[in-house]
Amino acid sequence: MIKAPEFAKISRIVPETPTVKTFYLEKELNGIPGQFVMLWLPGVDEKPFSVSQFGKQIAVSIQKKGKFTEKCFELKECDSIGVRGPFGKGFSIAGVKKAIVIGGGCGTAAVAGLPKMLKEQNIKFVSITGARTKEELFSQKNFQNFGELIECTDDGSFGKKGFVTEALKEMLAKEKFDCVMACGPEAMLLNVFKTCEANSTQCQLSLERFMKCGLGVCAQCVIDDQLVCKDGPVFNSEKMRKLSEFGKFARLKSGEKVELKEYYAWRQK
Amino acid sequence: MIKAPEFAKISRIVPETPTVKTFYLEKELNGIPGQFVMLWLPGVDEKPFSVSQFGKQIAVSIQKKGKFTEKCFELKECDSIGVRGPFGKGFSIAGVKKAIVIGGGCGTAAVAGLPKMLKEQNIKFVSITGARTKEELFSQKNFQNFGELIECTDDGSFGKKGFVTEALKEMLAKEKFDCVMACGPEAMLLNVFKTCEANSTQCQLSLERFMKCGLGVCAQCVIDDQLVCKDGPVFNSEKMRKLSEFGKFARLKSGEKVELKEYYAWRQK
Amino acid sequence: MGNIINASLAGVELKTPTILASGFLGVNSGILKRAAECGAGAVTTKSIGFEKRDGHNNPTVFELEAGTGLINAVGLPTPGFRNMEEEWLELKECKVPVIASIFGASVQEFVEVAEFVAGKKPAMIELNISCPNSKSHGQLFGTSKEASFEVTSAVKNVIGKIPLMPKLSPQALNIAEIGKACEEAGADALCAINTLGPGMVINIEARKPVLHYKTGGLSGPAIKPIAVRCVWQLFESVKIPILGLGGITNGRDAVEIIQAGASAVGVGTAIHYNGIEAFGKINSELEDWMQANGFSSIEKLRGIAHD
Amino acid sequence: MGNIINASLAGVELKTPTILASGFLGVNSGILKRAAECGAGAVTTKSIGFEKRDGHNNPTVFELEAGTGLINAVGLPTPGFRNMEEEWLELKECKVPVIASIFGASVQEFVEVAEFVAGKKPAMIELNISCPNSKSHGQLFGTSKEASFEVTSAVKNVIGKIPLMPKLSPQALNIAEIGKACEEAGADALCAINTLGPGMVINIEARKPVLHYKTGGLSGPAIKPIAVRCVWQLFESVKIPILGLGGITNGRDAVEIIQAGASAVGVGTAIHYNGIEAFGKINSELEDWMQANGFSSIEKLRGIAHD
Ligand SMILES: Cc1cc2nc3c(=O)[nH]c(=O)nc-3n(C[C@H](O)[C@H](O)[C@H](O)COP(=O)(O)OP(=O)(O)OC[C@H]3O[C@@H](n4cnc5c(N)ncnc54)[C@H](O)[C@@H]3O)c2cc1C
Ligand SMILES: Cc1cc2nc3c(=O)[nH]c(=O)nc-3n(C[C@H](O)[C@H](O)[C@H](O)COP(=O)(O)OP(=O)(O)OC[C@H]3O[C@@H](n4cnc5c(N)ncnc54)[C@H](O)[C@@H]3O)c2cc1C
Ligand SMILES: Cc1cc2nc3c(=O)[nH]c(=O)nc-3n(C[C@H](O)[C@H](O)[C@H](O)COP(=O)(O)O)c2cc1C
Ligand SMILES: Cc1cc2nc3c(=O)[nH]c(=O)nc-3n(C[C@H](O)[C@H](O)[C@H](O)COP(=O)(O)O)c2cc1C
Ligand code: FES
Ligand code: FES
Repeated sequence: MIKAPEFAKISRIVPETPTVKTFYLEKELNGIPGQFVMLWLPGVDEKPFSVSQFGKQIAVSIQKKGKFTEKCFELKECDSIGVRGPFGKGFSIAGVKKAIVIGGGCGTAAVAGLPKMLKEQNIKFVSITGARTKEELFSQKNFQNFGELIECTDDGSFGKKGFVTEALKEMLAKEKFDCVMACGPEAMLLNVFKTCEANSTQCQLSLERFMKCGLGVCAQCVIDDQLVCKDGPVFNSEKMRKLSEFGKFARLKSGEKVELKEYYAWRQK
Repeated sequence: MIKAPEFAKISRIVPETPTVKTFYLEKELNGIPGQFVMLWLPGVDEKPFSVSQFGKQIAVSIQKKGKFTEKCFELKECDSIGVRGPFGKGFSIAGVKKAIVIGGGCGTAAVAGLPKMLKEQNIKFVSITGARTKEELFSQKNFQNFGELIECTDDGSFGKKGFVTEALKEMLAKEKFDCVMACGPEAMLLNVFKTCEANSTQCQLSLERFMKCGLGVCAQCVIDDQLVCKDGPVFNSEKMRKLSEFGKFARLKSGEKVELKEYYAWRQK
Repeated sequence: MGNIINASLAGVELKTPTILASGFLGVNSGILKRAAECGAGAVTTKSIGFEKRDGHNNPTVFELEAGTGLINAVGLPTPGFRNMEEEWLELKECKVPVIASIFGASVQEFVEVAEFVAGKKPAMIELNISCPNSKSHGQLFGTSKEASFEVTSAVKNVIGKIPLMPKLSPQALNIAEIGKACEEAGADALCAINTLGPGMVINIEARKPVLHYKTGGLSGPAIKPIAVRCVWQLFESVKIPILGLGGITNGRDAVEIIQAGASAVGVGTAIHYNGIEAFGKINSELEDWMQANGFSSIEKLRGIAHD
Repeated sequence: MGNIINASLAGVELKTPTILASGFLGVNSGILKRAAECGAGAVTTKSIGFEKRDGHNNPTVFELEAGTGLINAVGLPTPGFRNMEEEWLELKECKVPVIASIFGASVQEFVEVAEFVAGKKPAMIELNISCPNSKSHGQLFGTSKEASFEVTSAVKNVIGKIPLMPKLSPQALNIAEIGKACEEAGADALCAINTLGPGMVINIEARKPVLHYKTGGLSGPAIKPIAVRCVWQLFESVKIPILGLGGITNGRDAVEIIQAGASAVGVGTAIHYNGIEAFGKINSELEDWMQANGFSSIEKLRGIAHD
């Protein structure tokens, strides 16, 4: 665990899609898929990113979408970036025997470490990743190296056409699974959650909220009475059922609660 | 190691001589004979005392001689007293095969833990304790239970008549010893040191100075360039030879360096 | 039937003496209620300000490597006092007293926020006149006798019967005098202390201060001795009750600050170390200690180190 | 032949930038020389006062359980400035610069002590205007701009060419202004910081403050963020060099406070943790870091976190 941000050298940068790059950082850290680190660019900001690979080096996949991530994209190999963490609760494999792993968009990064772990624990699983279009699919090897991968694109430019949730529905209709583990845009997660509930299947969903401390003290990331940074970011079905704000509300930097639409509009600025 | 003073219950008080009592404190502490603790009476003062027994309980023998120790003598069983420590370097048995243990006056307390340790390590030894008169000898069992004890009194009221150093000289003349381990009034220690030097025998002497921190930071207890509380209180022959102030000077509470006589006169007040 | 750890602060009855410190968790009613369920005797909202503020960029809070606590410069983010209707409504259901913490950049702002907030009938209003992380708010007031007096009496004037508790800064050169000034101005209780400093941590590889705001207040175990001293000095100078906080992490810490003179105990950084369960832990350790040492009430324990 | 960790403070050349802090070890010449042999670039005497003082009763210093450092109220014991002839004679043989720290209860006392001490030709005189452990000495001066100015200029007047270095208090509400006032009064360097607080620790079983003086200053790792902030603010407000201290325990700490603006680094509480060998440890870690990061001199490292 790194408490105060430490500087880590970027040993490798792998472009994944036009808007996603994977950064390998020279920092030994151990953790569980679903946990995240705070990445710091001095003078700019500090934001949470899921770790797709722990160990002697760590890997994070960053999607370029705003001021912070644009600055990240300017970094080159041998540059350094601040890291602290890992924080939060990752995915739990307790009692899981047969799972579906789902990654949507840059949420794919948060589940990219799962296939290896599941395989090592002899847990059966199928993976589904989705993106708007072919070029935006990424991290295939993290999934294919350890099991079956179904890829979906909104426009049908690769793999299955349509949202990941359609693939999910089909699979749940055919076979029984213990647990669905997913990360992606909240609209997608809401759909995954509803699908699982309708099929009486447990799920673990990795949520996202604007974060400040990452430590569970400031409650910037609060959803109902849960702290996404500490109680989550991964929540199971039992907890999800109690989250009245999920899929509906989030908080701006001021702490003000607004509808998700307004939250995203603010993030876009 | 207790950093900030903790309160310890006095489980037993054993009167040893008209001016010495042994206090057993309910505090588990491990250490080496020669190490000391700081005992604290709230609102009064805090002073160093050698530990004559470590373990589940610790034992300290206190001689009534001033304001602080008078207050100690008012304590009853079940009262409590503050303790921190143990501090300093104790006696070393490295390489010692045959030793003489000497305790003079209340300095007997500082060496009272040695016989047990020496016996356990299969090191041969003879003990000598001394006091002005018969009633002032104490702690006999700590010595007799583990080996031979020669007792001396200045007035001959018990055991050998004369200073412990005479007994020491006789023994060194007869037999060869590796190491003399001693604690007592500085005048006695000076004599022990000279005797050992004359007989080419190593010694380890436990010194005493007025102490404040007990931690090696304030240098109140300094002798030349050595801190009695941290480098000592036990010093070996090599170090003793370099101490120009030993047997001559000590420091008052203000830090002022004065002759031992003046130091004792001040302590008496 | 009373319990030995029942407490009371300026007439506000508390089931337990541990109160959630402002700035911790107090963003919404959901998490405040959870703190109450976990054993908090009362909960304090994140300080509420005049206008909507985002606070500083990240990093805003992190743990010091030395294990001495947290450093933070969150920078008083707030939706603005008018913008929290829903939270107020939901807070009515909270099972423990809710303390509303407020701040302002001027006496006028303090007064307007206080008047509005008083209308929501919180159990108490806490005046944050001691935040070290904003240029124009906070510490400026809390380190001056005159300014502390002025803002306290101005706010007291507009909040009716709701008890008022200024929160003091450990940076004050004479906290006893500041406390006295607040008491004279009509304060019903005092809260001590806010974060210490500010301090600064530089990442030597980045060659830059880590906090985006550069400096930030210290909290946690490192500041406990300062908090205990402040409560001690206040206890000797004022008659109104004191909410003591700063590094209180376990039952022994609570006993210590109560012996120094606190009537109740604030809990903040302990939540980082022990989660929201920090309240239950402190409460039960406190109760155990009191039982083992023959104290039948917090009131009897309070201030005894002065005797 | 220079070494990359050579340093200089107001014209005083230092083989290493680590300076023994006042109050640690500096009671006699023997132990000061030992500190020099262990790597201290300069050594500071225990603060020397006007009249013989015993200081407070024990406990005067102990380590905080939380591992955050020491708390002390030694209370400025001193043989009195006239009473130290022998030490002065022996200090002439010291192989590193000797800084004489002095204190007084009035400007007049400061001046008399300074004038006498200047006659002994120390490398530098440190003005302790920031001790929190005595009612009439220290902090009182160091938290007021006017008083700091007055005592600094009065002393400067009587000590001739010997560089003068006031030691500042972290309790000052605006240390940058105090530093500026000292600079204007003729100070050649500034020392920051003295111990923090005061604080208090109560033993809850004894039901009493542990320090005999009740309150005491905090030192060690817990206060490092405050020290770094103070040095940072002074660096932005004055041109004279700064001796930075407060919790410096390893090479990285030294780099941090130098990046904040210190020209040299004081070492105190680290001696408790690592013995007198603390100097050598900090020096070699500092040198290693500088080498690994391409810094060829302390001067180049100084203040770079401000860029
Ligand atoms: C636990 C956790 C893990 C995360 N892991 C990753 C990760 O592995 N990789 C990664 O790229 N990001 C991840 N994020 C998001 C990341 O922390 C940043 O919030 C994100 O990268 C935006 O940063 P920015 O400053 O560049 O953009 P901002 O300026 O904050 O946002 C601008 C753009 O981002 C979009 N956007 C931002 N947040 C969201 C959102 N919540 N939902 C939909 N759109 C959004 C906006 O619509 C807009 O297009 C994670 C967040 C959390 C809480
Ligand atoms: C490492 C160490 C271990 C110690 N262990 C013990 C111990 O086990 N038992 C014990 O009783 N004391 C021990 N002492 C001494 C003890 O710490 C006190 O200094 C002593 O008990 C006096 O305390 P007081 O306040 O009662 O007397 P004070 O008021 O300090 O002294 C008054 C009387 O003590 C005599 N006295 C004090 N110090 C000395 C001295 N150094 N030499 C000769 N006479 C002196 C004076 O002559 C006078 O009679 C030890 C000291 C040190 C440094
Ligand atoms: C992240 C953080 C945010 C804080 N925000 C506020 C605040 O908004 N208002 C306030 O009065 N105090 C605030 N404080 C100070 C705390 O309420 C408390 O006084 C301080 O942290 C000391 O207590 P502790 O050591 O238990 O944390 C904040 C402290 C932290 C660490
Ligand atoms: C036991 C002790 C005694 C001190 N005595 C003095 C003193 O006499 N004069 C002084 O200027 N500072 C004194 N100080 C303060 C130190 O010189 C230093 O400023 C402070 O401890 C912070 O540095 P550190 O964290 O490295 O110890 C003392 C500190 C301690 C702990
Ligand atoms: S980001 Fe602070 S509590 Fe989650
Ligand atoms: S008593 Fe302080 S150094 Fe020995």
